[in-house]
Order: sequence, then C-alpha cells, then structure tokens
Amino acid sequence: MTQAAPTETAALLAENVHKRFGNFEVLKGISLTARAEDVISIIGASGSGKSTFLRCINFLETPDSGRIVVGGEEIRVRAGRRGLPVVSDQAALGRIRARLGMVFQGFNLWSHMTVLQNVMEGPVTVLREPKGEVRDRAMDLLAKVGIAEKHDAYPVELSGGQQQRVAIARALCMQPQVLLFDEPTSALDPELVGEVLKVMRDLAAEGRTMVVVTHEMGFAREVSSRVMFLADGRVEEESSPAELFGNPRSERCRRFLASVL
Amino acid sequence: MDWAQLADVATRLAGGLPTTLLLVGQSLLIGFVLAVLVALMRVSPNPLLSAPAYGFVYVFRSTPLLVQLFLIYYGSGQFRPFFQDVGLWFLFRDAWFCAILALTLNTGAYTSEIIRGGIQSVPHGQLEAGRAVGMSPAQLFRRITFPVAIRQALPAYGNEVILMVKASSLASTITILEITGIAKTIIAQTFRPVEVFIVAGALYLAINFVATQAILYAERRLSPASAADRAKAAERRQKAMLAR
Amino acid sequence: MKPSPLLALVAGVLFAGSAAAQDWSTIRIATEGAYAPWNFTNAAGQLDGFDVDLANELCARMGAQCEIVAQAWDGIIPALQAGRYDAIMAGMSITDARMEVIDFTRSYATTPAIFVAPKDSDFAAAGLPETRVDMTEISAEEQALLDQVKGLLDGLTVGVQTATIHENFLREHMGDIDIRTYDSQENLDLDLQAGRIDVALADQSGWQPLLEGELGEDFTRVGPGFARGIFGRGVGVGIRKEDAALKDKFNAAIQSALDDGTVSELAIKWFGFDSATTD
Amino acid sequence: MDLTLLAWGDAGWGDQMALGALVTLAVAICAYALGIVVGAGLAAMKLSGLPPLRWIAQAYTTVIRGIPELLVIYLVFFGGGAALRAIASGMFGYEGYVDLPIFLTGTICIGASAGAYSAEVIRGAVLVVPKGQIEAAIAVGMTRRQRFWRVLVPQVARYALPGLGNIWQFTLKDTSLISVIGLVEIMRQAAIAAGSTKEPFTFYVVAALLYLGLTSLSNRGFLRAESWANRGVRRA
Repeated sequence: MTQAAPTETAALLAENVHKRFGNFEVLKGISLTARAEDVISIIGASGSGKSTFLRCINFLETPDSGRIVVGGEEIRVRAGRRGLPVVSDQAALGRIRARLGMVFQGFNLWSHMTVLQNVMEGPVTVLREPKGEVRDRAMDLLAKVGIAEKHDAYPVELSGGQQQRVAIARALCMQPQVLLFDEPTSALDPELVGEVLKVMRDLAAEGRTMVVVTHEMGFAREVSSRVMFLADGRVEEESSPAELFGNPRSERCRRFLASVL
Repeated sequence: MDWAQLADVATRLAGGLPTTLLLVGQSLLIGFVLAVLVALMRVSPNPLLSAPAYGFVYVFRSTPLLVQLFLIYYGSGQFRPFFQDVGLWFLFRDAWFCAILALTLNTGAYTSEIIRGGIQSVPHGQLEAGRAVGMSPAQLFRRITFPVAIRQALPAYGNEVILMVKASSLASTITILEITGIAKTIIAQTFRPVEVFIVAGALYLAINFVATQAILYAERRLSPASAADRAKAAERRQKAMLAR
Repeated sequence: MKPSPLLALVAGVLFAGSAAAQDWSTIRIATEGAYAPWNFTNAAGQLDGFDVDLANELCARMGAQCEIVAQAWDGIIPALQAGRYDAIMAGMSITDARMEVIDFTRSYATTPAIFVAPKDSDFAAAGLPETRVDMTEISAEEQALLDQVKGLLDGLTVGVQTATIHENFLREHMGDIDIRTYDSQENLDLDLQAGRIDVALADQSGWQPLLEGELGEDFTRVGPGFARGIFGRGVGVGIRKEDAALKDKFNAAIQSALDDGTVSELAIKWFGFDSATTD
Repeated sequence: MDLTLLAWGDAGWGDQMALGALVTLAVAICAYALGIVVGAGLAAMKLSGLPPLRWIAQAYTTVIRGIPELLVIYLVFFGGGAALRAIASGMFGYEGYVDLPIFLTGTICIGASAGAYSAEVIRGAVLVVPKGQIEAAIAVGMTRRQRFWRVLVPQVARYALPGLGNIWQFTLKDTSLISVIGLVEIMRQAAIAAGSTKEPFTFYVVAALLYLGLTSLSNRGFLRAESWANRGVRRA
C-alpha cells in the first residue's frame, strides 16, 4: 500500500469501465476518481449510461472490463466462459461492497423488516458487529435523518421521502467510505424531494465522499465539488460546477443544460 | 407382461374412456351452472342468500371428496325407507347418480369461488361505464361482469377441469367401471398391478393433455391481448400485400 | 456381494420384521378385516374372527411369533408378492388362477357359495332346491339347474366381491348379466340392504352375520350351494412360491389342528356349522 | 342414528375415530413437510439456468399433476416394494424382503403430489419478489447465503403462504385416499365401523365433521401466519 501511486489512495477509483448489453454498448470506457470528501455529481440525458456506471462501481452490474479500486483494494474483472465477465475474488467483492453505501432510486427497503431492522441488518449480518452498538448507531442515524420516531414502522407505512431517508440511514450505518446515490429523488413526489436533498446536503457538509447520479441541477451546482456530464456512454465533459454550469465547453452539454434548466 | 398383453390391457382400459369422460363432462356442466348461482348468491348483499352459499362452499371445500361420495352413496342406503317415502330412492339407488351428485356438488363449490374471484376482479370503472350508458343490472351482468369475470377465471377453471378428471377416478370405489375401475378389474384377473396402473396413468395424462390444450385455446380466443395480436398480424399481412 | 451394513440399517428402518433372517421365528400374516365372521375389525379396533383365531392357534403350534395385519382385499395377493407380509389367511379359496402367482397350503376349511336375496323377491320365490352342486364334474341334472338360475338372474343386478371365485363363477357360468363388484363383503352387504342390487353371491360363511342378524328376517339364502371346480379346493393359507419351508410348517400345523378337532371347534364357534375340510 | 355407537372404549367407536384423526393429522403433516422440501427443490430446478434440470422438474410436475392421486398411491403401494428390493439386490446384494410401511407409502405419495403443486407456488413467489430487494442486499455486501436466508426466503414465504395454505388443505383431504391401501386413518376407520355396524351414514358424517374440524383449525392457523408474514405489507 505504501508504494501505491497517488491515485490509488483515492477513496474511489474507476478506470476505463466498459459495459455492453447484448449488442448495445452502454459504457464506452468511463473513468472516475473520487478523493476523500469529494462530492461528484453525474448528470446526463436518460440512456446516457450514468445509472449503469454507478451500478458497475459496486458490481450490481459486472463491467465487461476496467477496474474498480476502493480504498486501495482492487477488483479485477476477467473474461470467463462464453466471454461473460467474471469477478475472480468474491470475498474481496463483499468487503468492497460493504465500503460503498448505495442509495437506490426505488428505495428498496426490505418490506418484511421494520425501519430499525432495515438499518441494522447490514452491520449485524454482514459486518458481524454487536447488536447493541449497531442499535445505538442506527437510532442516532435515524434521528439524524429526522425519522427516529418511526423506527418501529414498516416501510409501507412511510411516505416516499421518509423511506428514502431510511434508505440513506441504512447506507450510512455500514460506515461506508463512499456513498453512491442513484437518482435518489426521481421516484419522489415533488413536495418530498426537499427533505431528502436536505439530508444529502448535510452529509456533503460533513465531508462525506459521495457520488451522485441526479437530475437535480440545483443540488449538483451548489453541493458538488465536481460534475461529470455523460453522453452516449462517454464522459463528454467534467469540471467544477461553476465552470460546467456557467460555461460548458461541449455543444451537447450546453444543449442538455438548456433543456433541463 | 409382454407387449401383446400390454396392448390388450390398454385396449380394455380405453374401453373405460367414454365412462370417465361422461362422468367428468356431466358433472362439470351441471357443476358450472350451480357454481354461477352460488357465486351470485355469495356476492349478494342479502345475508339470506350469501350465508347458505358460504356454508355450502365451506363444507364442500373442507371435506374430502371420498367422504362426500361415501356419505351420499352408502349413507343414503341407511335412510332407504325415507327416500322411498319421498319418492327419491330411484335416484339414490343409482350409483351413477350418486357419483354425479358428489362430483357436481364438489366442483360446484370450487368453481363458485373461482367465479366469485373473477366477478370481484371486474374493475369498478367498467361497471360505472356500463351504468352510464343505461344498462340494467341484468344487462350489466350479462354484458360486462360475466364476460370479464370468465376471462379472469379461465386459467383457474382449467386447473379445476384437470382436478375433476383426476377426481373421477374415485367413482371406481362405488362400483362404477371407469378407467380406474376397469384397471382394478384387470388386476383382479392378472395380479399385475404395476403395469396396469402405469397404462391407466398414461391414459389420464393423455386426457389431461387434451383438456389443457383446449383451455389454452379458449384462453387465446377470449383474451383481448391476443385479439389485438391477431389484428396486428392481419394488418401486417395487408401491408405486405400492398407492397407487392 | 454381501449385504451391506447400510442397507441393513435402511431395511431396519423401513421394515422391521420380514427383513430379518428367514428362519420363520416371526411371521407376518395378512387378513382382510372386513369379511365377518372369517375376519373383521371389532369395536375395540382389533382384528377378530375365524381366520384370526386359527392363525394364532397355528402360530402357537409352529412356535412362531405372529403379527396379523389388515390388508384391503383387492391388493391382498400383489402385496404378498411385494413382500409386505409372509402369508394370507383371509378366507381365500385355493384356485388355479391364484396358484399361478402364489402357492397355497392344504385347505383348512370348505364352505359352499350361495345366493342371498330379499325374501319378498321373485328370485327367492322361484323355489330353487337347496342342493349342493359340485362344479368339478357337472352332471346334466346340475347343468339344467345352472341354466335355470341363469334364466332367473337375467334382468337382475347381481352383486359380488371383486377378485373372488364368486365373481369368476358369475362371469363364466351366468353369461351376460348385470354384475356389480364391491371391494369388501361389508360394502356388498350394505348395497344389498340398500336395494341397489337384487341378488348377491358369496360364501355361505360370509353371509352368516347378515342372515343371523336383525336383517335375517328380510333376506334369505336362495338355491343350491356351489362348491369345488371353479370355486377351488377349499380355503387355504396363501404363501409366496419360493417360501416352501414356510408352507411345510403351515401344512404340519394345519394337519394337527384338523386332526385334533381344533378347526372344527373354531368353525362351530364362528360359523355355527363345522366347515373344517374333511378330505 | 344411534349415538351410543360413538361411545369411548371397547363398546363404541369414538376412541377409534379419534385415533384415526390423529393418524390423519400425522400423515398430513409428514406429507406436507415432504411436499415443501420437494416443492422448493423443484422450484429451484425450474428457476435454474440448466435446461436438463428444468426439463426434469417440468416432467415431474406434469406427470404428478396429470394422473389421479389414487393411481399414484396404488402404484407406489404395489410397485414401491419391488423397486426397493431391486435397488437392494442390485446395488447392495441384499436378498431379504424390504418394503415401505403403509404410513411411509402414504406420506411419499401425498407428499409427491403436494411437492408438484407447491413447486409452482414457490416458483411464482420467487418471481414476484422485487429485484430491488435483492439488489439492496447485494449493495450492503451480503453473501449469497445471507441474501438467500435473510431477504429472499422471508419474502418468498410471505408471497407463497396463501398458496401453501391451499396446498395444506388439499394435502389434509388427500390423506383420505390412503385409506384404500389400508392405513387406518379417519376414512378407513369410518369404513370399518360402517361395515361393522351397518350405519354408514353415521360414521361418514362423523368422518366429515372430523375433516371439517381439522381444516377449520388449520385454516385459522394459516390466517394467523399470513398476518404475521404480512407485517410491513399492509398499511396499519
């Protein structure tokens, strides 16, 4: 580890990630480097590959090639039988996933568990942490996302915004090095978007490392340290929010921003 | 047992095919009519109608068909004087009538639940639309509720048909010589149960295969999705002809 | 190959009894349990009857531990072949058809087959003689009697227990009559009482409970008692063909029980008449 | 109807009928447990990517669901011992008699049927578990085993429970068919008593009431289990 190149000390490194579904090449070589306390927003039209890229980072989709390094530990992909990509080290994959907190567009709270059980499940069964400690931490996190009083409720009894805040607490409880957000507000009614964005702003202010796929341009502009604009499976433009929103270099990016702002 | 003997067994068993089919056909037919009536009583807001229907369905779904069959057949014999007094003994004297009665009541109870499920799945809006154009309750049932419900219920009813084919084998226990009854007779003569029952099993599989295909065909014919598919296919054919 | 210990264990779990060494210190005997007074199940839930008493008697004479199990009639021979038990004592007659698949001991009882019908029926009123018809060699006189019975049965529904010598007799000698078959004598009785059948044919001893009971007033024996020939050579113990040693043990025990009058005693106790084989 | 026939003890048939009910319950429970195991295995085969496994499972369910349970029972009863002995002498060189006791024969036959039906129920339940539920488990780094036991099984159980409740009812009622090979459960006991007392109506009504009682009780149990499994699904 001491000999690692400077980039390897980044909290999260994705290098030259390729992914195709059948004949359709979704990702044509995307790289991303997130240092500690970075907040990187990924924007782009639907179908540009931004969600797929995020899902490739924690191997919900196995990338066809490329490498993912989290906190210095690397996952390599090799071609297996019939040319399908295979991850060689499953144990390492489990460790890495535990270091990446993921928040989904559709919340994906486990419907057979209460709010508190949802938050505690990962640390207790995956990390094998003692229940008592996890419970205290989980209650603190629920308080932080403003939903502590609902800890005994089941997901279906909550509004979308509340569910997404629980999902964020669930991700945080794993004490991840990086938080991944996959369009966390897209499935919410407009009036509920604010409460989730507020929690995310607070997390950014705390100095959490975050990668956020989002349609919320306001959030991307104000909170991010960097913004990536994806088009057709490639990084079309990447720079500071001020620059990207104020003076986009690429024509496609300019057109995209004009259409959404 | 050699092939010639097996062929002989198969021929004799096939002789029971009409009896099996008649048993199943008659009880399905009468049972369906009964089921529609019971289902309508079940969904009625009047407890004088819905309560007896509920009781009927509950009792017949909670007890084995074999018990129902024996109760009707051997049980009625215990009350022969009574049945003779009311002039119904000529019916209960007949094993065929007893078998049909038991199978009919049984399938009636199950099918009524299937139909009730179908009726309750009819979207409220479709009924309101029917009322809006001024349909009477009877029209509403005949034109909207029933056709929609039956399409919903068809896959489950297909299962019921298969269950009835299988259930008909129980008639062999009250002296009716359908496929299973004939199988038992052959075994009494040859003492070769395994071969005979395997041939009989194959015969039932064949019946059920045909029944399944028939239900699938009915589903395809009745389902609106496939009607749309057929329309599309017709359109494609027409375009191809114009292009030529 | 030697028996594997694993199999011995499996066999022990599956079937304690016959899997043991075949020295016949333990014997499993099947009976029907629905053919009173030969064999039936009483209100205490236990098997009882002539066959059961005699089985216990024979086992005592053979010095064997016996377990008597109930088995539905229409599977009683296949299940013997399948090794479910070692012997059948169920009022089963020795016939050529059965001899093709299993073996029998010597007979321990012989009773004729008789028709039973309601007293007020035309069949009962026909005045058939209650003679004994030996089916081994049918005389002209006897053939005339058979033809008369056949004529009377035409148009009637006749009940019989399935897979029995009685069913065979009806099908071979009574031609195209309407035959209903039952899985047990008890269900045959029930349907005769219910009037679903007009006449029924069964063993004289098997009719005893019905004719001696309250319903005896309404039903009566009709016509001759048929025996031998198609009805076989009396009732014996059914044994698998390969178990010759067991057959010998049974034969010796039956012979001694016949000789000292034990069989006759049991017959009088259960049937009211001596049905012990005399030849 | 003579109700003294139902007296307890050696004079009446009450205790025998009650004992029959216990045997019915015991066979039903064993057959049901076997059915769930077989059904889960078949469902896994049907969902697996290996075509031969899918075909085998499909063939099994088609055949078992297509022929009457009565035939299956007769077949296993008459053929099971022979098959077992063929295996015993062919594979182990054991020449003694080996056989399936009737209780086991009944359990296997009814369990085989329950397995074929529950395979469909379980497969359907696996298919309706939302993909996101599993993805969330992957995202926290659960192993396959953890995902299976902590997320998939509880959710599948919930979706499958109503269907499995139906299969329990069928299993309970199907046990009456084992009476034809002589297992002394409710139905066989009723037939024996009916033949012996010449009161078939009385005893078949008692049999029907016993089945009605067993199904009603177990119905209530399943409803309770469903409301437990559905915690977090219905709105409070």
